[in-house]
Amino acid sequence: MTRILGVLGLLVVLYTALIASDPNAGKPDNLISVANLQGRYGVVTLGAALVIIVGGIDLSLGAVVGCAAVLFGILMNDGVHPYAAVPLVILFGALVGFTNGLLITRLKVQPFLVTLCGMFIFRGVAQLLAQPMRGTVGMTSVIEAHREFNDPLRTLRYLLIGKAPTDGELLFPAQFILLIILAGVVGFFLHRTAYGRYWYAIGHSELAAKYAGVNVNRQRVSVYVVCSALGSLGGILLFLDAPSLQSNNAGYTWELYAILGAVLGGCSLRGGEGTAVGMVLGAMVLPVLENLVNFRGDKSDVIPVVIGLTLLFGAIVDELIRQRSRVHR
Amino acid sequence: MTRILGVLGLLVVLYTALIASDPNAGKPDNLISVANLQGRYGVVTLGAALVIIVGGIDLSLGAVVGCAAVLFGILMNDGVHPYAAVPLVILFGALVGFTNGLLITRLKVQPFLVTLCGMFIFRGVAQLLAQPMRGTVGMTSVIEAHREFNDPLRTLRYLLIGKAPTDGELLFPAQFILLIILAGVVGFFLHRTAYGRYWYAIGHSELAAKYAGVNVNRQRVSVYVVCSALGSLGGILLFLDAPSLQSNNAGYTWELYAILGAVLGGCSLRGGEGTAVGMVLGAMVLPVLENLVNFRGDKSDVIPVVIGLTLLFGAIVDELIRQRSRVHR
Amino acid sequence: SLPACSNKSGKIKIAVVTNCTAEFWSIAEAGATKAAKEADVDLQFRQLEKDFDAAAQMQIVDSWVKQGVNGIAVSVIDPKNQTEDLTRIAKKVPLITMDNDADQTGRLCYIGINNYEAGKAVGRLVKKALPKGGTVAIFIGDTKSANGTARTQGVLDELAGQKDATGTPANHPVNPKLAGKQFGQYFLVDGEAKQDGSPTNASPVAGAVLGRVQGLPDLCMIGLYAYNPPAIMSEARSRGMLKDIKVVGFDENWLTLKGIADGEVIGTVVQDPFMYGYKSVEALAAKARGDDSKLVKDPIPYRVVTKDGGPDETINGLLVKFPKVADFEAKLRDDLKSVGK
Amino acid sequence: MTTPRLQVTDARKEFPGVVALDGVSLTLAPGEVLAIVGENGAGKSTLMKIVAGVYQADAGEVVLDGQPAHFASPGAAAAAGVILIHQELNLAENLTVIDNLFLGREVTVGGGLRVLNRRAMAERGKELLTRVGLPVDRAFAKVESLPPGEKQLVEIARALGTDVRILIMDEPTSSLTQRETETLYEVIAGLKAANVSVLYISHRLAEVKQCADRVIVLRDGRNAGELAKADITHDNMVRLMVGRDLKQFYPKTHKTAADAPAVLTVRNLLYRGGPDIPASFEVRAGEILGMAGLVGAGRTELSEAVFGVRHVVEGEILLNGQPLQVRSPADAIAAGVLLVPEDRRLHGLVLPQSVGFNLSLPNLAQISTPFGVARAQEAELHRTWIDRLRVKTPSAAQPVGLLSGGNQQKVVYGKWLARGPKVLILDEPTRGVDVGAKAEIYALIDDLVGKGVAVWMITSDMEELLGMSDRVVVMHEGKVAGELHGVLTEEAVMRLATGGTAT
Ligand SMILES: Nc1ncnc2c1ncn2[C@@H]1O[C@H](COP(=O)(O)OP(=O)(O)OP(=O)(O)O)[C@@H](O)[C@H]1O
Ligand SMILES: Nc1ncnc2c1ncn2[C@@H]1O[C@H](COP(=O)(O)OP(=O)(O)OP(=O)(O)O)[C@@H](O)[C@H]1O
Ligand SMILES: [Mg+2]
Ligand SMILES: [Mg+2]
Repeated sequence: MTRILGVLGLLVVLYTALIASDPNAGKPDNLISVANLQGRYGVVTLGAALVIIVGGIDLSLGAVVGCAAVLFGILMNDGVHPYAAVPLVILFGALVGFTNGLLITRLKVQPFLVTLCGMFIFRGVAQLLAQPMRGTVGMTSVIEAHREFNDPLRTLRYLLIGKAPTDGELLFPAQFILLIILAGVVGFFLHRTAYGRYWYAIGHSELAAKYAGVNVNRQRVSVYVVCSALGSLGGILLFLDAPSLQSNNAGYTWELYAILGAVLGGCSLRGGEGTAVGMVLGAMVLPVLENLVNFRGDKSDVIPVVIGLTLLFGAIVDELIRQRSRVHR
Repeated sequence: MTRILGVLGLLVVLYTALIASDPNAGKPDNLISVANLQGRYGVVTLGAALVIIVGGIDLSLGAVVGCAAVLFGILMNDGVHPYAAVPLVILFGALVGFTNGLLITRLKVQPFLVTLCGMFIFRGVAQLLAQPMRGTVGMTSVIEAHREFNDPLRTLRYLLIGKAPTDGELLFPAQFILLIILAGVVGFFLHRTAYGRYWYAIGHSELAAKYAGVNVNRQRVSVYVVCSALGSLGGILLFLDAPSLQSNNAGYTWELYAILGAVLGGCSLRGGEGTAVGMVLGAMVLPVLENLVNFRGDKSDVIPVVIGLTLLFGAIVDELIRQRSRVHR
Repeated sequence: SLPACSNKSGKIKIAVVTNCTAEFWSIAEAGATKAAKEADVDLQFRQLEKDFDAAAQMQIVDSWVKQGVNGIAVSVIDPKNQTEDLTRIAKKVPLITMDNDADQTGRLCYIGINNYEAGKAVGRLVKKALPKGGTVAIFIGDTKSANGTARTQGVLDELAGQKDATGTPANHPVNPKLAGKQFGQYFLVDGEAKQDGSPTNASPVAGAVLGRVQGLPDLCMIGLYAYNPPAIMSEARSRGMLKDIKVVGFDENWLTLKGIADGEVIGTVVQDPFMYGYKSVEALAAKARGDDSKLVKDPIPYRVVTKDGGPDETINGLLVKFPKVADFEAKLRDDLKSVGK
Repeated sequence: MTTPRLQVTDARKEFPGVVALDGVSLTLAPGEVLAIVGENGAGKSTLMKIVAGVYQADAGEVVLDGQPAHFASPGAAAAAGVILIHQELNLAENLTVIDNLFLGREVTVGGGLRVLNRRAMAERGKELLTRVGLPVDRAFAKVESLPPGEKQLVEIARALGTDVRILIMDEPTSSLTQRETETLYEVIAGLKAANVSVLYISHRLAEVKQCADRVIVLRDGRNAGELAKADITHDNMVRLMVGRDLKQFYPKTHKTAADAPAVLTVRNLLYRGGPDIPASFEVRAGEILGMAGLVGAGRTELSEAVFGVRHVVEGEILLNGQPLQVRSPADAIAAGVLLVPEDRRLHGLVLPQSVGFNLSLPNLAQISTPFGVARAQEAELHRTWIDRLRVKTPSAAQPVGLLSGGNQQKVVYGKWLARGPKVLILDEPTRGVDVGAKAEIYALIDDLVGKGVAVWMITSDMEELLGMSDRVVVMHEGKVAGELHGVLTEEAVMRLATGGTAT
């Protein structure tokens, strides 16, 4: 419980500040737009958080998001139907995770190193993929090339993003709903099934888990697969929501945002800690903070400072709450 | 020993490939230029590696490099003599490290989180500082504003970068020499003094160090101070070497490169491992690799893939060597 | 004290968003600030910190629409794919595109140069520097951006002397190990513009190319992003090659201007960021008061800055100015001083 | 009477949910060896940690040589000559033995630069190693490459290198064999002679009898009595500790049929990183096979090979006559071959997690449904094993790392017993376990063996070996040196363990 008090408080403060900043900020359409962004961040954060729980880290996640988004666009551009492209892209993500997992568990290369290399590689792969499109993919250009994808793509966007098929107006926070559903699934596995126990055990002590008969390598690989698959789903969402994407910066630094969300939500980078609820809350922080600086009309130059200090403040308060609760429980 | 065999082999391969790629690549001119870049990377890598040895991480390092570079320029622009600005900027770095260290040791916030926030904050501070200069600082503009700094700045550049005071021709790899000196100092502390023993002990088991009477917090803070001070020195070097710098991206992703260098050089992110020689070798990889792809005339789009795969290959070979040596000793 | 509240106080509010953070945009911001003062409107000028991220840009524009600003100017990142969103926005708020256009959106007007034509101007400078042909390399931050593509193609078309030039793959006549493409009399190293991705990486990329062409005759290095020419000069200087090469630039970086004054750079083709900012705000402020007369009808002409300047010329229907570097720099400093930058 | 070296009055310490110490007092004279005994969780370690500045008491007085002494850190205590050898090893395993011996008090030159005087440390270090009976060539080995027993000796050597006035040893012998223990007695005698006071905690009561001048007994965080030298007997100590007599310490009610079939057969086994001589032996249904050897004889490694941790290169493992492929512990566990590891904190338990989590971990498949782990069943499992093993914990939700050592060990048993073993490998089965709990564990083992389980018990505790084993295999330098049955004697075991031959 106390693990999420801090982030909960931070969110309350941020939302209060947001609503106070401008009469329009608290209106449903703005809150929906924030929630939608939170949903997308959240989906990726879930993946990052699971990897962190088993004591790993995934720096390639942002690049995978970008690469998946580009791949999604390119596949459809090459005539693959949107409904077929979605599972293909997720399969791509799963394969990436599988490779990461194998390198980490079989060849025993440090996760930080494997995934840092992955970050370069998949950023590059995205660029290579997008070469025929001059580095830019977007829904409009896909539809221009394949008129017949107009309806399915708009339906997909309606379902996954919540934007009106007609003019792209945001109607409901579909991405946030998706996040809640996925967090439910992740939470079920994490908190209710044997797998979750194994992940926590591995994160805290790989040796103890191994001696207790847990197939550590297999579990680790699965978690990396899930992580990258969620990342590629994030890429699909990014493609559907963004007007267009540049292959050399799509998903840039998302790995850091995702890790940040996970850590704010109570995951420890030492592994073995974290809850599904915390992940969702942690992922909600950055989008509302960004929306807040947009609404306050902060100068571009102060924005990073505001974001950095707010997060630091949140982290400190969170830690203090945790320490108090440890003493007084 | 075996900890550096892998990276040594990688370097040999890369240099061989470089020299084979183009008759001009092996000429002293080019090798000096590469060495100079390695020197700068190396200075920052030393800092990152020390923090990693005590079991921490510093993601704010790249932002500190950038912020220090900007601060250096702004100070001189405001009339501070270059010879006074150098220690002031390093003091700034030390203060950053001190704050990082206090937040990590006293308030017990996770290093990853503290320094990730620092990354935002110092990137923003750099932008705020550079606002009067419209976000851009450079040696030429400083000299334009203060003619009297012409000589000291050119002398400083000669000493630290190795560029001729007259026309800016690169004469010798001063940055690499600086790296060797600093690595010597770091190596001395790490391998020859009690402090180094404490850092290794803390990195492996904070509790063991504490029970042995080591003042863990003080040692940790010192290491963060050294790390950020080295980062700010890196910023000074960057300023002196670059034609001009943009406050929003100076030093960008250097934290990752520094961590990469440290890890390639044999530091484990679990803490408690690493040698000064390894750090130098690790930091040498990326600049020569970049020079190689540039000399090969690789297409821009494949460069990240080539870099990623090479690093991954190096990491795998390194790990295999290490495992073999473990079995056969 | 929050700027947003001033809306309620009745003051007109204009917002401008760029495509990245750069000194170029700080100059534009100065122009915008000046116009805002003159027109007595509130200005929110946002340099996009997530460079070339169209989604982040739309997020910002979106929150402005929700705040009820009275006019928005956007440097469009991807015209085609941003059209749907911008069309929707243009229906709600007066919208101007600047720097990079999206013409199917119902925007009120476009403020900017024609990048392809500006690229051709760069090509002409190269031809003037190396009339008998030679070896060229092009450096750019991003080969894929809309303005980058147009600029590069302009240069190449001018060198090749034909439209949509693709060049013929070739090896360098002097150093056959060097692969590239031939555009007319000009050999382009590697056959493509060299992309560095960010200013930090510009020097190593330029340095390596200089290293490869060292010793070849008739060299011209072309820097198409503002930070490229200084990086080229710095690397050439450190390799002792500055005297052996010609440099042609783009945009008004101070170091590029200094290079022109010192005779190290042939010339640079400049846009007019100060005007972009100024005219965007002027037009939107007027529009908010029901006055359409300030909307800009024609593309803003690019200018070619050289050491000695030259008389105005009409090229492809555009009146192009050829200012002297000293005059140009003085004017720019005045502009910036007028808003305390 | 001289001033006592140390006087603790009414020390009190409370942890969340647990009162660890509830007004404990003790005095310690100069040059005295005072043993502290008590059941697991009685508060022995906590008391010692208070004396040594690791914890601060909530209430009570600590007086050192007549001066109030409340140390803020272990460093401060060490400076005053109070050294604690922790129950759980606390070494920087990435450093060499020498580095660890001098960690925190390096011999340096160069003032504030603190340049290491490596020659001086090597010389001093080798002396210290000799004193505790470690070969001097260990000086430059990394600690992580040493077996637990040697690590423990390093900890002791570490303490000897200081200007120690009070040496506190919290279960120093838990992974030592007879021979190293003898060396330790000599060390203690030497300290006594130098007027150093020693506080000695052990669950091996024979040791206490051997070396203590006086014994104080703790029970449930209070003083439960004190025994003068003359009164130190096994029974007296046990009575004070448990509050009743303990009969039948080694129950051994099971009867092993002479022709019982072999359950586990190890045939010509070679494993990666192990000795070149293949190992062969078998464990029969319903018997306890004891395995003896000196520190580092290779018993743990052999068990790890059978359990699937170490890669088997040659030879075979048979379970009930069928070849068994073990590529990982998961394979062994699935086949019913379970291991209670020597190092419970590293291999046995996920320390930050709860008692319940650890009890469940290997048993989740049995209590899982398509809707996840069945909570009621899980709670039942926790209750059963906490009760049956009398694990002293506030609840199943308590992090297992906060339990006392012995109770942690019981949790390790619990997780395996809940599974139902075919072959149970016990590596130092009662390391750090109190007498009462030991008796309970022996009873448990006996009960299992009675039901036909084959138990392979690796132990360095001679009493336990002789008291519980039906048959003994002795290892020496990595190979099986011989087998003993019938009447087992200490002499016979030691002869084989030191390289002699069975007669
Ligand atoms: N840090 C802690 N937090 C919470 N409870 C603790 C902590 N340390 C010890 N305890 C509890 O305090 C009690 C006394 O523990 P202590 O370790 O002193 O026992 P002990 O006598 O040394 O036992 P053993 O013989 O098993 O080592 C136990 O119930 C234990 O669970
Ligand atoms: N992790 C390790 N790395 C290297 N050598 C090891 C390691 N563990 C044990 N050894 C060596 O292997 C040999 C056998 O050790 P093992 O722990 O199996 O002996 P043991 O009979 O169980 O002794 P103990 O009584 O100490 O448990 C020893 O010489 C030891 O030094
Ligand atoms: Mg204890
Ligand atoms: Mg053993």
